[in-house]
Amino acid sequence: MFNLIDKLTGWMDKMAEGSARRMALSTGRRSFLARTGAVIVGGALLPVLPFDRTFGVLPANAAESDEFSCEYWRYCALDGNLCNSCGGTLTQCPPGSEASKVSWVGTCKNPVDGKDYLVSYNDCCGRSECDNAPFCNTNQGERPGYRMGLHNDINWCMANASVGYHCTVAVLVGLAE
Amino acid sequence: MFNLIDKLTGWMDKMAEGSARRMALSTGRRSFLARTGAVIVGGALLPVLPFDRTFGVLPANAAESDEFSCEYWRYCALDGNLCNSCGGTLTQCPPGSEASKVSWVGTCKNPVDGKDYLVSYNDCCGRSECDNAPFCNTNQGERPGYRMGLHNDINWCMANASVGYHCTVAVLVGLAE
Amino acid sequence: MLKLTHVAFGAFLVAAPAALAEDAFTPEQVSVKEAIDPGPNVFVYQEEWKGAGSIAVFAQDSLKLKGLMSTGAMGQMLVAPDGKTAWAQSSFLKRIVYGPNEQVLQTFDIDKLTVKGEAILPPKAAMALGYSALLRLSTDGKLIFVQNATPASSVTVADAATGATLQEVPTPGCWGIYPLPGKSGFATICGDGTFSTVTVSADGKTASAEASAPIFDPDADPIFIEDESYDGALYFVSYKGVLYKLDPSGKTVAKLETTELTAGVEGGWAPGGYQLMSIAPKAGVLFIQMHPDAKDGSHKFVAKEIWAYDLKAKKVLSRSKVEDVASLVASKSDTPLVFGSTEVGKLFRFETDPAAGYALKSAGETALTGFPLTLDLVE
Amino acid sequence: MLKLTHVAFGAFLVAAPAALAEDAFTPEQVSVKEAIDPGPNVFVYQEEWKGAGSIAVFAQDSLKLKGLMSTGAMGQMLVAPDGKTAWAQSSFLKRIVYGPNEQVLQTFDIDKLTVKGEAILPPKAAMALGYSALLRLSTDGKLIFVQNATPASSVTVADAATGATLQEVPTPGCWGIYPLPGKSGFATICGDGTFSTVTVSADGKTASAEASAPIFDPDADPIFIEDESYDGALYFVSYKGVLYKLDPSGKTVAKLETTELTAGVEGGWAPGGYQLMSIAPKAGVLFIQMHPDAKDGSHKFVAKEIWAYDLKAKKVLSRSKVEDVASLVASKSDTPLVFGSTEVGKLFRFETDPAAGYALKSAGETALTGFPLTLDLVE
Repeated sequence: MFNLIDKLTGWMDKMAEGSARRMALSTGRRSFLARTGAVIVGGALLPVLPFDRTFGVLPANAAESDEFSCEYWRYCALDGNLCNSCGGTLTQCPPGSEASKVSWVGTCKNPVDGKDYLVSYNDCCGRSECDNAPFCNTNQGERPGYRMGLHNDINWCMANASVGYHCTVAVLVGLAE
Repeated sequence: MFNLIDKLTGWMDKMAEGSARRMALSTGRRSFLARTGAVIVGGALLPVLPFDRTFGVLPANAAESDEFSCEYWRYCALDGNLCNSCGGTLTQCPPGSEASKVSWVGTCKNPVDGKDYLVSYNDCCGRSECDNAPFCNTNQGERPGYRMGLHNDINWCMANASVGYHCTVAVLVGLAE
Repeated sequence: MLKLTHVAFGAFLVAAPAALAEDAFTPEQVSVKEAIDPGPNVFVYQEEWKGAGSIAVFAQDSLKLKGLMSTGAMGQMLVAPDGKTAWAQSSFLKRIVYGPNEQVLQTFDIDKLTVKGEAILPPKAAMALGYSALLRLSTDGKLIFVQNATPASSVTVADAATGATLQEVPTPGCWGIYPLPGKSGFATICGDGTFSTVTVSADGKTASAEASAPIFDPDADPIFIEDESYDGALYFVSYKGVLYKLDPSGKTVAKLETTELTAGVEGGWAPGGYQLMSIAPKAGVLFIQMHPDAKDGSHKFVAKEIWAYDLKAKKVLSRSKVEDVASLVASKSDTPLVFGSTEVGKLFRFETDPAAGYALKSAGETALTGFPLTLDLVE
Repeated sequence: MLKLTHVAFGAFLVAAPAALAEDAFTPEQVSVKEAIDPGPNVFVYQEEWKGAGSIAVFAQDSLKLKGLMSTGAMGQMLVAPDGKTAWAQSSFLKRIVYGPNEQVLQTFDIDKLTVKGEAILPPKAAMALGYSALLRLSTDGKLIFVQNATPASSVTVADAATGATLQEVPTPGCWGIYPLPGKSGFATICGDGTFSTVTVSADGKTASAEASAPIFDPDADPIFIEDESYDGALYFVSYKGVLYKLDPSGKTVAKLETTELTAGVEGGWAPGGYQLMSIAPKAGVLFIQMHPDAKDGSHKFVAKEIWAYDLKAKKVLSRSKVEDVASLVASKSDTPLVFGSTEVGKLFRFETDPAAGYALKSAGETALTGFPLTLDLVE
């Protein structure tokens, strides 16, 4: 069953090598992470952030400052129901649910300071979908499942004990310089 | 746990007695059933049809002849999704589902012949609610659960092996003379 | 190994984000809110027929959603008078809509929105639209009563603390559970127009029943199963708008008085809907959903107006136009709030004006899901 | 006893209704329709996230609903090329939205809409929005491939006849299943812009993989995972509208050609949606969902137009305005039909006009439920 492993490991090595080449201009792991968004996974490297930011810069507007609106700046790659409209907050799951153990990541520009932030979108789990709350579907930098860390068409409660999808929070975990 | 049975049997006897009194003017079981709508249940009598038909007579119109409309005459006490819009027919459950073993009953006037028919509303069971189909909620002669045979706010798949509610058919089972 | 490392990748982002930035940015941490915000709540049971229903908890003042407690399908909710504990009876089929059905009594901690416990019920519980009379707490808070239908009617008596089933009381031909004041047990409405008073022993394990004299005519003018308790009396209303004031405290239920709500009113108005009335006790006012041009079969019509009826003066104080309200509940405060749900997913908040006969004025609206026909509130 | 007699009461009405009437009235009998009506079908997977999803079967000509096959939550559907068998992969949690998860591969008899069998899968199957590339049948029809995510990616190989799991193939960093023509196995898209060709042994129990040369740039212009096969080639499209024509038949996937769909077109048009394209093979035409003013993050925008693109002439034949189409499928006939679903519950039927560049014209509409993002059809 695992006669694939050799070849796959070869492929992952190759990918890691490619990422390492891209890493050459940075000075350390932190900068590398912030710049390319790649994350070290068991010794291999998976790209988790797009570095092609050729699309336009968002103008600041009221909705971008309203965390109960799908236009709020942190939600630039959020696909789901807003936890802050379901008993939670921007970064807290509603009482009684569980935060997902794994998450996808977006890169969103804060219209106030003009900086790009890494946003971890954690699903909250083990309760029924909170479709009382607004459902947002934004996809800046979103990629299909072959870039899993950027993919939002999947249930990120997948690694939890109770996988029922409840809602999604948007947690600032880093700066993408 | 069953020290109630004596008293309850007493109560049911009393109810049967009352029904029997109402039955006095009829000549036999069939007439009795058609007239009062009561049904013999294990020796006791439960009223299952209203005999108070003081509300108005329905005018014939197009919708009353359209079996895909909630206004169709047979649906005068139907609460549910129409099976004929979900792969079944007026009297057939959709393939793959099961007809309910028990049912509630309405009395509906056929605008064509002007007669009142007894309509057995059977739920079809064991599939997800067919909310692709129209949802109808009509309640002529409908009564709360203390007249269970006339009650439609309950899942009549309750006595089946698979109790999932799928849709509802309307089956002519008698004439209410 | 691959699996573990990939899981670690996600966990890594959450656990060690500080490493990501070079400047003074302080990363946030994902967490779970421990408890709902304080303040009085409105509870709405969002029933589902092909999936998980939920008890939604809203702030009375803002209608802000405080969270959901998830149940199975085709269920009923029950909220303790102190607002700290809730129960739900619902169905969990092996394949959601087919296969063996496990009917479960869940106990919830409302503050934390957690499942405190669950107990398996006899597989007979009524799978019905939401009606508060189908899942009840005894007056002393020690017993849960579950309405069964096979379609034969019976009531499962369970221990409120553990959920354990204590007995099943046959209630043939009767429906609805109305806890008796001052003793253990319940009254139930019977198909011949009587009530049955079921007294349950202190340990919950035995019961005896006594039928009342005829109270209403189930053929000519049946009563809704929605009840309200006020000033020691139990109130029901009939399809045609007759208000029944009953005394449930004796050996059998006794009729104290009937009043015609619509006496002297033109337009063929009648009560309609599901949880169609609620009494604001301090005001002594009954709020009730009404629709015009009533006819056979209109008894579930949504409200075109909500009437405020003075129970002492026996007169309609005000009539407020509303849109599509199917169920309502009133608060117990001096100036009652009224919350109404629609079949299609809205929760309305109304303030009332005592100076205007407790007329309703719109004061908020939010979204509901499922079939939201049961409401409750605790102040 | 009470229970039995009451059940008998209902059965009595059905079994002995003839006794109810005195004149010549012939009572009807309730029954179950044995099979769906013949004729070509459209299948729509109506996904649910807190309850039972379903595969809905519609007549291609009338859009009449022929019935539903119920699944669990967060599932995927698969229809055999002969239109006789369907499969679904979905999740059944003990408490619908919490508790242990049983992931099940159901096998359905489409004619009878019955569950022919079910098999328990390794509890890793992707719980994703509907994408046909996440649940696939091998070209010889003998194996089922299930996309897993933990979030590490792997593929469960199951016996199509029994549902039994044969092996789990790790596919780290890759996603989507594209059955290989002429041999057992599948290709998959990898995060570095290559494809991996996974060859599965005849008994389904072992596998080997080979990576292709780089095919696309996942950073600059990623491809959607929706594929179409035509004339031996495998087609994909990128976010920016580049059509990739690939050869999946060799040891590794090879790039044959790329074309810019939007070359020379003003307005910033780009492909968007979920199941966003479909090839009508006799016409040699690709139907693809397009939206204007494309930007980062617009790749799931619903279609404002559906374009008909001639694969041989490499040009856009027609552009038809549509409303909110999120997924589509085209029939294989000379004059193709196109069926499109919206995120909010509509199924559209379009006829095409070969004389007008296969322009679409509306020819029917019906209701959908859930998240209806996967469509299939069999003629």
